[in-house]
Amino acid sequence: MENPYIPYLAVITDIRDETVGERAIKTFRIAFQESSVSKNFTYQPGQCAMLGILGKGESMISINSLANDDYLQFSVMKMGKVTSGLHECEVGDAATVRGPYGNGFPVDDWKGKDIILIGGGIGQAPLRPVINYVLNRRKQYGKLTLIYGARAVSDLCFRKELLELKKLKHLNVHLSIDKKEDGWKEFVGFVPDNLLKVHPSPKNAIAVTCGPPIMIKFVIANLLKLGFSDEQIFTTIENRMKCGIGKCGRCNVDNLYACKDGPVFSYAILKNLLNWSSG
Amino acid sequence: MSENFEPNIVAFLCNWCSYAGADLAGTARISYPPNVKVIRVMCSGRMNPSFVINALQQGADGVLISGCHPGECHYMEGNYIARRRFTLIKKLMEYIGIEPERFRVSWVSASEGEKFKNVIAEVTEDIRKIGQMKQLKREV
Amino acid sequence: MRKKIGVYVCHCGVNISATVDIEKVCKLASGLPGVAAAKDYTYLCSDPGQELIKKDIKELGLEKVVIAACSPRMHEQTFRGTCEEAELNPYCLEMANIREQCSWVHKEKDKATRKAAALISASVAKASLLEPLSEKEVDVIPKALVIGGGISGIQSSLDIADAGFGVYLVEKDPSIGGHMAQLDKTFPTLDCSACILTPKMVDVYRHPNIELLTYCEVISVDGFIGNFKVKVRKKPRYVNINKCNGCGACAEACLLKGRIASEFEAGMGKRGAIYVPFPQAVPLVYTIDSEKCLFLRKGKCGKSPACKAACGPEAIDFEQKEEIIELEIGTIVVATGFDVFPAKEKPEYGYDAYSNVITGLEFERLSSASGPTFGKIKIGGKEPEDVVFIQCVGSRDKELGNEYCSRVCCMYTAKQAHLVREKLPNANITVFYIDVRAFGKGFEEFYDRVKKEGIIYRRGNASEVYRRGEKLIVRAEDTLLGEALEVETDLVVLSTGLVQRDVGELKNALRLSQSSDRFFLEAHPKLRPMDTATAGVYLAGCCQGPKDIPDSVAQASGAAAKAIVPLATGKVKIDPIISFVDENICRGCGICITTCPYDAIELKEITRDGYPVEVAFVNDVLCKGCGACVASCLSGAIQQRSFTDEQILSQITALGVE
Amino acid sequence: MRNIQKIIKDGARKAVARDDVKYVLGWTPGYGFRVSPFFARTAEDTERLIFSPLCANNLTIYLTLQEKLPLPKAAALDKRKIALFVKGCDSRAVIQLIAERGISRDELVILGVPCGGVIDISKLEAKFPQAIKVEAVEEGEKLSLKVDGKSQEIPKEDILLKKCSLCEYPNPLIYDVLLGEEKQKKTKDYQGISTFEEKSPNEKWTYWGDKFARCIRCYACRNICPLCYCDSCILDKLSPQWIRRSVNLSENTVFQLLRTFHLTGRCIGCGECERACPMGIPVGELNRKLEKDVRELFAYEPGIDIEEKSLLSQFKPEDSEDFIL
Amino acid sequence: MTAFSLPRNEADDFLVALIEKQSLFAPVEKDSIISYQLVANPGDALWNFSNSTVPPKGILFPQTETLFKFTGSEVSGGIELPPQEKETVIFGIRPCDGRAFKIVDHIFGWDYQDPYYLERRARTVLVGLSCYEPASNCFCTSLNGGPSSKEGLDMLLTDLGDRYYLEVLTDKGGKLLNKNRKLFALALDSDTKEKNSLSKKVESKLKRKVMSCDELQKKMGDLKEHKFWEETSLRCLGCGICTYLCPTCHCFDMQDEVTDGKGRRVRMWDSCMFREYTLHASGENPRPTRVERFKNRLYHKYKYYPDSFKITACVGCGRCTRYCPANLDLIDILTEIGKI
Repeated sequence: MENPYIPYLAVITDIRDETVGERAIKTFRIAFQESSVSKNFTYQPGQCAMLGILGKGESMISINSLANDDYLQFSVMKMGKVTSGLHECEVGDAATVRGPYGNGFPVDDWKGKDIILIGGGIGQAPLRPVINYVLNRRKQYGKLTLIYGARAVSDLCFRKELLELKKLKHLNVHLSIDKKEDGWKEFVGFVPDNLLKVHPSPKNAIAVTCGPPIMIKFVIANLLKLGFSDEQIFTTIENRMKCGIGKCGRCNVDNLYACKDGPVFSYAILKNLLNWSSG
Repeated sequence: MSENFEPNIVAFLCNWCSYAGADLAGTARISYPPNVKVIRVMCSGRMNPSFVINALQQGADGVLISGCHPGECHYMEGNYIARRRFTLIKKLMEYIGIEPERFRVSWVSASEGEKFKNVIAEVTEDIRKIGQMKQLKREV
Repeated sequence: MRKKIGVYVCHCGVNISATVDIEKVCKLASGLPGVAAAKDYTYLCSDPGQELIKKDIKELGLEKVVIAACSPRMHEQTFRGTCEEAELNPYCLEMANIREQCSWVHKEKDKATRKAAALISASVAKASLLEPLSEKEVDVIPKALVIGGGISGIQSSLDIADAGFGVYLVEKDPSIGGHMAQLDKTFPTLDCSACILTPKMVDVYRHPNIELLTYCEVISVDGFIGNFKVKVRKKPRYVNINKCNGCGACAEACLLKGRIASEFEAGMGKRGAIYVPFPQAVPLVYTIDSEKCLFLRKGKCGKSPACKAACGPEAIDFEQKEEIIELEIGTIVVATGFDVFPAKEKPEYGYDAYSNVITGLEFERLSSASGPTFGKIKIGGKEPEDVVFIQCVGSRDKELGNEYCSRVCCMYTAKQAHLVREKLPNANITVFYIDVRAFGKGFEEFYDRVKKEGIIYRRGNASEVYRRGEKLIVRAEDTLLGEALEVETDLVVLSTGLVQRDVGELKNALRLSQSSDRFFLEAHPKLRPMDTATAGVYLAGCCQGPKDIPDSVAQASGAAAKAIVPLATGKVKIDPIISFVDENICRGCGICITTCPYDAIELKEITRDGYPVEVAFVNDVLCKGCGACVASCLSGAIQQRSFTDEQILSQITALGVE
Repeated sequence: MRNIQKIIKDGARKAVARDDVKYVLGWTPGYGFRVSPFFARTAEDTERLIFSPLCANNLTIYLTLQEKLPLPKAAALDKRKIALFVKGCDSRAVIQLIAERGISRDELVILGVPCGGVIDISKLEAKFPQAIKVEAVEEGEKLSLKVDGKSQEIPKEDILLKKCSLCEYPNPLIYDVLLGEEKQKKTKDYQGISTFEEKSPNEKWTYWGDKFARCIRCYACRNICPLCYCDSCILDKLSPQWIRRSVNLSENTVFQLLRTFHLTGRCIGCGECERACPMGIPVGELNRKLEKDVRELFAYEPGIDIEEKSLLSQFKPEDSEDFIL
Repeated sequence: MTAFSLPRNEADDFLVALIEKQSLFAPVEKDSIISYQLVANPGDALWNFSNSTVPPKGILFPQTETLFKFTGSEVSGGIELPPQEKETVIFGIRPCDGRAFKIVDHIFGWDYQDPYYLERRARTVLVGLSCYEPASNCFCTSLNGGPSSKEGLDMLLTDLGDRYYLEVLTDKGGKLLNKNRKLFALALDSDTKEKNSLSKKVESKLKRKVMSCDELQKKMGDLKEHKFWEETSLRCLGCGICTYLCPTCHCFDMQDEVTDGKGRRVRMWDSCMFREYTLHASGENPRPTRVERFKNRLYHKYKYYPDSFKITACVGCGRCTRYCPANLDLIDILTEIGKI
């Protein structure tokens, strides 16, 4: 019987600081020790993996590379024991990976539709592979809009990449920060407000939102205001997870396990569930 | 008990008296057993009795806490406050069957290098006699 | 794991390397988690040693430094400085004491090496959890408080005031001057005490920077260095000091004139209910002794109080009330002095029984030209033929709990014997002593001189004094000759020692500790003899331990200098190794508050999730970093910087691994 | 005596009628011998309240157990008081809580009930395994039981909880209203503990190691303790981690040591920890051991005086230190 | 399947035979606490008891279990799996607890297979013992169980006074029987009749009942936002008794432990009643109070689990009610739900 609790051994190959501060974010690239693992490790945008350090434990982290990228990438916010441990790591350090886990975004179902991605803070991490996935198949999708914000310029995740994306013609990028800063020419205010300002049309569109719980709450409310139906809205939920494979119990939202049945849920499903918090 | 048992003892010394007393023992080249390893705290009053339990759990065979003599605390009352805690945690540990030798307290002033040596020698010998900590030690 | 810790192992010449296998220790250290480099050097504290560390901090980007060398009590400050110079926070340093507590005390090399490695791994474990700390600065109120108006207090006040800072000098008696004012001549120079003291008293009175608060007592001290708030009780004198011109008409008129034992005269002379302690008193204003004054006690004094009638300037005011005044000051010099050992506690010497057994201080008044006998040595109107001095009364006495030497008695006895010889050339003078301690400048010479004046020094402690007929008999054993002897005498002078004065609540108000001799405890017996454990509070004179005048003056100037430093800098740095509270966890039970010996913690109300809750709040300036609160906290909400539970636990973990 | 149920209900009804009272915490009968804590909010609810020797639960735990959701910005604080019934031992928990500022006196309406001891219902359940409806009335030293219609009497001493047979405080020490007649207090003795203290370390550990090995770390002893009310217990923390979550003899023992030590000079001896333990570990014995030491060494008793400072934050210079080198 | 008979005086021989070849777990009583322990002497095993304090689930799903070991924080040393365990027999399982294994099988067997549980499950023969004296809080019949329910078990023994009636229920049970075939006689029809009537008699002793699983599942679906939950959960102390002593609760935590440089990843029982269970490192908690947690536990048992696995995650053993220190009576609560 295959043992799903045994992680793949891996090595950190690259570390980049995304944001600094008490809850800093770093992006890690990971390489498996065995090449056979790398070959078989395929995944969908929105899927996650248990990233870990032996001796500290594991944390469920959204994979923000694409399966055909030549790297496996995670962005980690420093929070608890494991994520702090990861932040203490340097290139060449050992890490472990289990996965890929979760359902991922149904990106293939969205073909032919406009995609509106609404992110906040580290919520950009799960959206990143969606952007790249769509960009790789640009013609198969309609308009692609990214609405993304953070508290301050220094809190914008993937800052460099975002600025690159802004240059692209077939992608609308709307950035925001919460409070005014010198030299900032984009929107100042909260993401849900920026969403209203951008005012995307719900017609033949899918809206995906990831970010802090309070932001999600208002983004969804505003999407509904804009005329999006429950089925057109997708988000991810972030519950505490331990096993990642639907056994340990804690990530349940009603009868669904965030690790197995999620983390991606359409609002149509989510709105009937008890006690979920998004991430 | 193996003949070669060398007890591992963790000592917490207050900065002002006992740590200085231990330093004095050093300056005076007073030799004592190497089994005791020191953690410096500013005052014996800082000693949370939980540290004693934790040390015994994490591999210490015995714990020594040493502070200033009563009335001579650098912080006036730290050792007095600590003394009550030590008395009670000791009673509690003994009640569940942890040997009294496992946890010792001494007052050693900055001028008592000789006393520091005697305390270390006594504590080490006592623990050597009773052997390894078993009750609380974590299994590997 | 990020490798940002540098470990430096010092050979200390051969002090460490002779017993600890440095190479092995370095190798082990380099394998510890987070260690970027483990290096050794002959003398780390030397310039090149420090340079090595500084270079690594910069080049390797070290974030923590572990020094395995001597005791942190020796060189922690040095290496903190090293870090600071390399722009690393000085609190990111941890020392492993592998000299005093390892190489110097262990002989077997392998065991010492293993222990050194364990100590280093504990230090590395802690270092990885250390956090940079910043020293907070607070403003200093540029004024000082000097408590006690004896020679020490006077000297401190003048020095501080001369430096340009305001001084409040608080004296409990009606006049400043203290014990020194009571003395006749001073040893070994034999100059008149009053002659050298009174000008200084006048200087104090006149000094524009000194506010003299006589007949006042400090009742509470709040706050912290730089910002003390002190409450002073002004006792009523029943005399308006602004009106009193010191003419003394009132004292002449007082019905009780000459009927009350004078404190200044050590009971050898008398005064009235309205009095000045002595003619040169500063301030020269009269005070009514409320416990004795008939009018104040009984509401009636003749038809009307005579003093009031006699007072030209109408200074007498029976309506005067006690006043509490509040002072705000930056630093405090404690110069509360001493008390003379109460001779009745040695009943075998018959002090209470015989009027011709007197104390050294009483002798001073007897001998003083301004004293009750105008300087004539007369007892019961007669000049004594035989005089015996008994030394070490109340000093060096384990039974009394006064193990210490009072330091002045030997010399004042010699001086007094000399004075007797001068005034009564034919008297037989015997001094019983244990050892004569003549350690000061010119002391031995003086002692030698006195011995040559026909004064008999007999080594041995007197055991008893009793009356036989007209004479007193002093029984003693001459320990040099090994024989018991009895000496007949007319006067016995007990060389009474000095004891700590009961200053009541002041001790607690100032958070002063006492050493086993009950004198106030200095911060360090050698290196910080003027400091106390309370920052901003300094000791001067005999409150710290018996001293003669030059020593008192020297310490007073030292204490003044100490007290001036914060006043002059205008800022004080607060040690950052203090407690702090995690407000999210604190449940506001207040056990830390009652535990704190410094009253440094109080409750404050915050809003948590919309609800008002009370949580502990540490006053950074009051906290002295003992950590007693941390150990008392049940929820782990309060922690001590650089000694957090987590940091100490990491050390335990490291030491647990054998 | 016979009126106690009426007295209780009357007292509760009066309390619940007050505008400034949120609810009355009392006891209500459940299935068989079970009695549950009950939150009575209306006069009608109070009809369900009882007091009998089956009412073992110390209701004070509920004063600090509430977990509050963040208060919405505009919302006003509910400043109403909580009324609760307390037995003698329970009242000491209230006093201790007030002394520790866990709750303030003016948040409470205390309904005191003198108590002649409560019953170890597991003993009754063993005797009457199929009982459905039970009434229990204290008749002096006997318990008059009506089990599914059949009456009988049982000597109380056979079935009292251990802590009750030596109860010094049958009557509440703090209350707004005292309901019922005061009871005779008993003398506490620590005979059992003294005897155990005489044993060798080996004998002691054989006894306790066996007990601790059984601990399943359900934390009921902690959670039911009216004086374990930290918002976040250090024993749950991961950094620093004082105990691991692994269930084994070492961690279990450390858990019990730390739990007990945190109650030093605070435990008021309500015995709820022991009653709650599903694994029959006599955890209360550890608390009693410290209670004994605290009394003997420091003449200190918690939960008597709301002004009392905590034991471990004070000292006397002459405190015993005969074990110190 | 076939039934057999085992004379009472040979019952111990059966246990002896089991001890010889396998690890035998049997109910053992100590300080009035009954739990399943590895036994070396047949005399240690209890035959007469109502039900154990601690259910036997921990034998297949230990409270603390090493998933694998590693050296320090370095992976170079590689990952080491715990050693294979011996064939195991659990003897004396009450039918309710036997059913619990069947329920737990679903969670450990859906999608990813949990090798630790499942391998142990495969290596373990579950020998049931019919219930003869249900406790006052037993309500297994409401949950499709009964004093002689066979689900989940490999064998079932029923006490018929002078003999035990043995039913072999699975191949695993059959194999175990065959190894010890000599001890058993074939049961007579009269034995079967006697057993059936005994079961009915025991069943009639069960006084407490709740609505059917289907009704519960439906009813709870309607009550998600009902204020009933808040009032009910107020009494809950948030301890782990009800979950730790529940034969079907299966939640766990995973932690890394490093001792003396040697590491292991461990899993240990966890309880959804604990606040920390769902608490994010960020401080966010989707089930912040006992109301949500208490509700979730009941929903998980009677609604979510049946929604997912078509079986209610409760066997009606009554332990949660019996051991709840706040006397939260689950059966009363379920009854109340029915009344809303």
